[in-house]
Amino acid sequence: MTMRILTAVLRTIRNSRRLATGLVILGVLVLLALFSPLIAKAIGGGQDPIELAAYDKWLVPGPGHLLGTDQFGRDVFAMVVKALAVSLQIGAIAGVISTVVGVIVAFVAGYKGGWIDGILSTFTGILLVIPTFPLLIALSAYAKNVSLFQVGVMISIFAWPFAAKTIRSQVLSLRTRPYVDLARVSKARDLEIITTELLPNLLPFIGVGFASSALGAIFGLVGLEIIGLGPGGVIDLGQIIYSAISTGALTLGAWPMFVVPVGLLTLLFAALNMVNIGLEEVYNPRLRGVAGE
Amino acid sequence: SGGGSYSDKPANNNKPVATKSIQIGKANIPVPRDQSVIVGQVEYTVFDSFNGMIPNGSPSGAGVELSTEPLFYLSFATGEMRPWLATEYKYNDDHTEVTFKFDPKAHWNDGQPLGAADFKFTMLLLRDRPDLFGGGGELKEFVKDIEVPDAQTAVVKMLKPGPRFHYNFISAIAGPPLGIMPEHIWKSQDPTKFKDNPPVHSGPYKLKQAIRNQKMFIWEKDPNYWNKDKLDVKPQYVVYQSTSKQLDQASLAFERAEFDVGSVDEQHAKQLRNTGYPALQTTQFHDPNPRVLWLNCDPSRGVISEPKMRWAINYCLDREKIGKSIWPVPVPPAQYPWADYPTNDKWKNDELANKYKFEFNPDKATQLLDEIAPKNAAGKRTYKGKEINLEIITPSPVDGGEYAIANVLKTELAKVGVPATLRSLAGNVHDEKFQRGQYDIDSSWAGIAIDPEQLYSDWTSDKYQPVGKNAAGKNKLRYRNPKFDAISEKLAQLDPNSEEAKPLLNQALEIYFQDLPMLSVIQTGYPSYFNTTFWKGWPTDDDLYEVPLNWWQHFIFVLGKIEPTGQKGPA
Amino acid sequence: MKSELELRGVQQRFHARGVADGYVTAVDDVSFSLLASPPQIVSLVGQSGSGKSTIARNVLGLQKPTAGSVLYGGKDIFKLSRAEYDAYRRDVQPVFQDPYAIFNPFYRVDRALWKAVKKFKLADTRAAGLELIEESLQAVRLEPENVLGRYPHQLSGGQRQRIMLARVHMLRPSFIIADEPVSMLDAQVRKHFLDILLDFQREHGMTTLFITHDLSTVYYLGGEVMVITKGQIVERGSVATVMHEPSHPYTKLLLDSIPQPDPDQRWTSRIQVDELDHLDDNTPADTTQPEAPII
Amino acid sequence: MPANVLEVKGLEVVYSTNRGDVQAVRAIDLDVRRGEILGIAGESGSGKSTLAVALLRLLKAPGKVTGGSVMFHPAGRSPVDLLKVQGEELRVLRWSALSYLPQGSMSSLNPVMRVHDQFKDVIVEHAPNRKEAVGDMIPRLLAQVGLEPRVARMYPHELSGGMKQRVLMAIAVALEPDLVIADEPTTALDVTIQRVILQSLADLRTDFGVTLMVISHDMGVHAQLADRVAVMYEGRLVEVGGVRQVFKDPQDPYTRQLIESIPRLGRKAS
Amino acid sequence: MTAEAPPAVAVDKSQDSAPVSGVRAWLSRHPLAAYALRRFGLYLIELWGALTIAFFFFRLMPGDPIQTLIQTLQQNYIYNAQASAEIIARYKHEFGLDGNLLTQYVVYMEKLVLHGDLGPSLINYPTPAQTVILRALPWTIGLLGISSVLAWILGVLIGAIAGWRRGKLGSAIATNLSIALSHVPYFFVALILVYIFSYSMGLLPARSAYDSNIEPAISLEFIGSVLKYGLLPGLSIVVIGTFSWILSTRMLMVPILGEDYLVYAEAKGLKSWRILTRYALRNCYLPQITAFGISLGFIFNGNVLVEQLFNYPGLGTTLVTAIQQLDFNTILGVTDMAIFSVLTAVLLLDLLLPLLDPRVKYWK
Ligand SMILES: Nc1ncnc2c1ncn2[C@@H]1O[C@H](COP(=O)(O)OP(=O)(O)OP(=O)(O)O)[C@@H](O)[C@H]1O
Ligand SMILES: Nc1ncnc2c1ncn2[C@@H]1O[C@H](COP(=O)(O)OP(=O)(O)OP(=O)(O)O)[C@@H](O)[C@H]1O
Ligand SMILES: [Mg+2]
Ligand SMILES: [Mg+2]
Repeated sequence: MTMRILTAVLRTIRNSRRLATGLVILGVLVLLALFSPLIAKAIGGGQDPIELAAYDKWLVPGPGHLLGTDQFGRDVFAMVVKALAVSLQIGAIAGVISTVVGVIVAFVAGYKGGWIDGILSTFTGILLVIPTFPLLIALSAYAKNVSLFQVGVMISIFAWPFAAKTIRSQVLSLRTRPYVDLARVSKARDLEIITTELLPNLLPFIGVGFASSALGAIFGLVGLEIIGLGPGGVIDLGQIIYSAISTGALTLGAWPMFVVPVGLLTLLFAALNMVNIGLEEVYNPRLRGVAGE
Repeated sequence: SGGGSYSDKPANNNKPVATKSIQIGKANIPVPRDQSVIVGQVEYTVFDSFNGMIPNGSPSGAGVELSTEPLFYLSFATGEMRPWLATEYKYNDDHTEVTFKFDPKAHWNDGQPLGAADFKFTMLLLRDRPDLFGGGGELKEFVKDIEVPDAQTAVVKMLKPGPRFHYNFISAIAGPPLGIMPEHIWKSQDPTKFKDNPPVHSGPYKLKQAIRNQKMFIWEKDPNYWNKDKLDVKPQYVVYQSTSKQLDQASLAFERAEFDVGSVDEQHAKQLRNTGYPALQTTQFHDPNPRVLWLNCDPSRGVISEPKMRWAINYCLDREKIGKSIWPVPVPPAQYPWADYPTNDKWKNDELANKYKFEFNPDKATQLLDEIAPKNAAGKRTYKGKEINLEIITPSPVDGGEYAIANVLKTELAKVGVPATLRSLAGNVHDEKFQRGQYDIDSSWAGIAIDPEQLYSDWTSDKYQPVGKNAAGKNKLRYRNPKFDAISEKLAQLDPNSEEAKPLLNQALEIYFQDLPMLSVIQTGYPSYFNTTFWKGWPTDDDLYEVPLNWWQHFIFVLGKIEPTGQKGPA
Repeated sequence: MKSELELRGVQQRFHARGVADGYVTAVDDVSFSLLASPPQIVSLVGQSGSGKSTIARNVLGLQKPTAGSVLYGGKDIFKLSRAEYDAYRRDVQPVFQDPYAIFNPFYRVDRALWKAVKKFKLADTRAAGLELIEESLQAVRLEPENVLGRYPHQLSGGQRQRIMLARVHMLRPSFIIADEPVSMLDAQVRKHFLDILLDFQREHGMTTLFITHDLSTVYYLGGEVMVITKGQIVERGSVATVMHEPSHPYTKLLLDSIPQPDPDQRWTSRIQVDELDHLDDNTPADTTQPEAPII
Repeated sequence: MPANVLEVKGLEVVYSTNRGDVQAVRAIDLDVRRGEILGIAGESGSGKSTLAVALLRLLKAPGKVTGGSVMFHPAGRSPVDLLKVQGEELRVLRWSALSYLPQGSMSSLNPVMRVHDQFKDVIVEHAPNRKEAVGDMIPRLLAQVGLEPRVARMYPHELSGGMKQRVLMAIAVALEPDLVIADEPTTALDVTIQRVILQSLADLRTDFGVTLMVISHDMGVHAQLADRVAVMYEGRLVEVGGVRQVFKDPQDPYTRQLIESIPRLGRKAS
Repeated sequence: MTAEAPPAVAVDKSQDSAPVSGVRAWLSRHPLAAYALRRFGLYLIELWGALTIAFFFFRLMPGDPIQTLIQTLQQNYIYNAQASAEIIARYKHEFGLDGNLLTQYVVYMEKLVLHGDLGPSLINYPTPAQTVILRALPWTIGLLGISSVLAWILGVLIGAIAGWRRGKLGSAIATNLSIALSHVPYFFVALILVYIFSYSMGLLPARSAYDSNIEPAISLEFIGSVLKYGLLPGLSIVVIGTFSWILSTRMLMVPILGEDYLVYAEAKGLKSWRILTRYALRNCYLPQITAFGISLGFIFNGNVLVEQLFNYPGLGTTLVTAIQQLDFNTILGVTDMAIFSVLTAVLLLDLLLPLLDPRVKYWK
């Protein structure tokens, strides 16, 4: 099964340049994030380069500090690299949780149908229209000391209905496919049909759901931080950008503090978007060969 | 490393190196620019109400300060106490009676006389209406009755000795705790509903206009001001306006002389100075609140309730570094929990300060920690068998100074084996936790005190509340020490300047140093920024004729001293 | 008794708002039975939308009829015990209409065969299973090496349909329910396919319910035929009788409409158009609405 | 007026795929005579549709015409090579001279436009002088294919497959083109409706004198409708001849095989 | 048509030809009315559900909000007096926080439904929250409404063209830009615009909503000023909004391109522009209308920071202020408002779409 998925993945990648590009960019970003502790160490040379007052403040970029230092004398390059890791983490956490919940709800609702579907769909519909920002605040007030993970969970609470909604409509259309009937006359059980027949075909939609939840979470985090309810002790890309904005770093000439994290985020979005579009191209035969630019 | 700091050299290449002339921008105000002082301020939410007795019933920092007056002004800069609405106060010998004399010239800005009757009306209203802000409380505790023998004399009869009762009417930094209200206006009103708009106050300015959508208040000079002889303010208008949320935008507005006061931050100010901007004047202002760490003394919080732990934390504080690199401007370290104004010097005791020397010394911290919180097999410090972990909170945003202080401490604590979590909490979320004692260390500021006993009186056992219950603005430290209680109680009955008070104050200070319920970290320097394009004569470091020197109530004295430069506003 | 599949007064209605009484009746009081022995081929013909596929789904237990019952060995198939259900599943197997959608595009085509082997415990070892599969593929005249390991989109429609046949060949059910198995195939492949079905009947004793709208294939297969229109069976009998002496006007119309592949037998009469026009029936209107993306 | 509407010479079409090029149409020579119904037969994948779209210049990537010429002789205009005309010239030629009857039962009509507007489109575009007459033209054209005037006000999804196909037929002849190319006009329809459509197609020729090129894999259709039949096999034209000749006396072995393999009533499996 | 079989009971009923009740018969004869009725019922359920969830979310906040609130306010005024029991009791009542949760809920809903009353605001006590919100609403609708609509129109148009002319350079640029930028938050762009147009060039104001020299009135001068001040914040929403609509429209457009009716339109010899607008675009803008309705909700969410950045006196700024002061009635009010407007918009669209798009079945 895993082998098969792997080969299927490879096959799809081969079929779309956009998908491949997206994955490569994503891969590079993840690698950068994975090695961030090492990079920070190398920059600091024994000292923690993002400790407050590690260096003089507002140093211009130079050989010692590739991107200069910020208003607290932290090395911006080290900050950015570490922040990238945090942003990726929150995206991954929220993406995974909301996708998993969304997929489960979507499958239960879409496959079972009837009143279960009625209730679940109405509930998802309700959650969808509640603006999340105020509720996030209420929620973060609950948690005593929010960790990155908890923030991820909180954001997911409001993100899953999106995934659930799109995937449910797909399940509805897929469950009447002849191959589902074939599975049924081959004595497959509901759960088996869901996991082996429907799930793989929904990968692109799940991928889209994952990507948008992940992006949502990365920005949700910025929002929380701006109102002071972010997770303690970590810096993420949004926070650096926000800090660059509020200190007016751009006019001070400290452009790397703004441009580099914005660039990284944009790259991340672009990569995720490319993966999404690529997946859709590959899976949607109508788009195949048509969508390519 | 590096090629120096950004603001060392002109950062914006499209700008000339030294601007000798100022590009005057068009300020967004509806009154003549050259007759106005424009003060850059933060956010306002209330524009149509000036009733301070209900929640958000009145805007703050919006210039209301220019139209309200205390009975007395106290300048921290000079130590001078200026009688204002009142000409004097006088206690009887056992401090159970205090007499206020009002200035016979005083009248409200609607022309009605201002005097003892208004005073009595206000005090009794607040004493008897505990559902009003400022109501109940001190007044209920102290005021038995108020006699008004003549229109200018009010005699407060007290239930118990109250040598500090007049503090309630002094404007020291902010407004006085209790202001007085015109009886003829309020008598017939429901104080929980009345908006008092436009406000009938006294003061050199009257409200001209409050523009909600512009977040702007325009105050106009009152031609009939009662105290014109003593104070003749120069600007015809004072405009309080929200500035841009981005510092670069805000400082650009300053650079274009769209603001006279505020609206620039230190980093951008530095840049302006370096580019030769001629109209920026920076004056240092010490906040009367030093930055402090509140330490929770409640035993249920574990190791933090140990004085030795608090000393260990003290040894982990690198005050020099914080003062030099963390705070936006260089500031001195603090040892006393009050500001380093000359006025306050009389409360100091160098002998004690030397005995309990504050120094950055992680080794000493380690020693103390090993005594009370030895490491367990896993190498973690434990207290009473439990691994320790401190919870640090702060109301400051993550890019704020107090957060940074806490962050530095957290790093140092980690080095001596004390893990800690640090969270910045928004306004009320913070206050909730703080009041309920759900924290170990809170990085914020001390309260303003005219004398130390004002601080101490909040820290006594009778104000103690267990963790989880709201300490209601008092003993948030959850500090309990019977010896300290006794001294504080005696001090409360005494004039702080009296001879008897002196030894008691020293005793209290020594207990404070031993137990360290609150750790002063640095004296807080806030630079104030003035633009000299339209107005000159602002307070300077050399001639600091007034504190606080910008938008607070004392600002009227600044407005009385400045002069127009003759610069005309843009068309 | 076990070897009988019987429909008794089967009725299937669907919600359809917009229709006068809120329902369409796709299958209306249909009764017939299929016998396992002697093996037979029973065809069900009717135009599009007449309810053929719905009957197939009822028989296969994929859709519970709203009234009436489908009996297998005398018992309602929706009330079978576990063991009986297993037997029923084993004995009644489909060949579906659309060779393109019958395979899950995500998997190789072998999976459909392997799944049958595993679920119905046709073989104990992998090798035995593979042998079985190859044998069945050969039986439907497919080269195993041309098929195994391929993805559905790499095979032609005819090949795919034949894999479904191979599956049936492997399972050897008593009943094959074949819903328009040849409508998408071209003439040659179609003939080929029909021959295999006939083989199955003859050599493996399978009974087939053959559903089609194409009378010429019915004719080719022979056996029994039922003509259905608007959910009702209007005529039944042996192919020869029905084809040569149709009694119901609808059957006659159907027969008349087949274009004879002979230029000398061109139609001479015209048929009236309005008798065929129904504004609201057949051609399932395409409901495929692209899902609005969420921004 | 030349006797041939269309003269195809050496037409070649290639689809490039990632597994190499597919020669879908190979060196086809074919004449279409004015006023005839020419049937194109052949099994699935033999290149019938490719030929049609190439002639109509609707070939999309990865398909490419790699050779040949297609001379088109519209009445009252000078002959053109259909493979060479471009842009505006091609656009003008379309519909007024060369129209198309797609296998449209499902999806060739714009689902969000009323039938009326889809008629009007072509008329406004190609015969602006007849704009005023649209109101009369449409019911007349619809009646021609046996539809009531109210059909004009309907949306495609309100029509049955057979009705849609007839609407398409009416649109195809709206401007009395020289040649109509019909690709599998009846494949998705029921036999009964198919018969009606075939009748109407024959009527079109009688009433409008258009030349029809009808593509179908159903030999029965050709037998019923065509004057001449061309048989394709693997992209080649293996036989062209009068309908009777092709059916009764097929020359090419493939044609013979094709005709033999048709299951037909009256010939049971042995 | 739905896939499930009707319950057996229903079948039996119609079989013994018992007279169907009048209303049901009428409804089955008027499917549009039946649909509208059902849809409206669902709307009410969703509205109620969403309002209820929002209410309980806020009320289940830990601690005692009113106590904290008063405490904070007192500190603001440097009143050192202890919050008296009277103050607390008084404001608990004022803010609808006395009694158990269920009573609070009933009281809240009753006031909301019967009087449209959201309770007093805190940021501007004792002004009712609805007044505070309504005061800010016109600005938000003006700024965000107009720019969102503009973004939608531009995005759908450009997206359609980008899909239509796929393979061309311009289309590739638009597509790839959209891919990169469609998820960038508005305020990033706002910042850059401010930096360029306001900071560097000094062309446009970056603060407030109109020139304070001008009295608000229906005058050309005032409107001009509002437009000038709204240009930068509006533009930042338009830019990013457009990108994301481009992307989604293009995604809808591309599969349409393969549709037979487009090939047919081409064969008809129609002009390219006509095919694009009358054939392709008309088939893909309808789902985008629904999407727009749903996206309305995010106006309340996502653009908060833009308003904040420009000190714009709209709902976003109000929301942030309310959040900072934990003004629950106002936060909840804004939330309720967002819920109400999104649900209503979607309801209206659902009722209107069957009229606009002949394909949409109203019994979907
Ligand atoms: N799941 C369903 N929901 C609602 N209506 C249905 C459903 N399935 C079938 N129908 C309706 O029932 C009727 C019979 O459909 P069925 O698919 O059985 O016809 P058919 O004879 O198989 O047609 P075809 O030859 O086109 O396959 C049609 O009117 C159809 O629209
Ligand atoms: N887009 C394409 N890419 C690659 N090959 C194609 C493409 N379209 C058609 N072909 C190939 O070209 C050949 C001819 O296809 P065409 O569609 O013309 O056949 P046809 O005779 O119309 O068949 P049918 O009767 O099935 O419609 C086939 O082998 C087909 O696989
Ligand atoms: Mg069917
Ligand atoms: Mg074809």
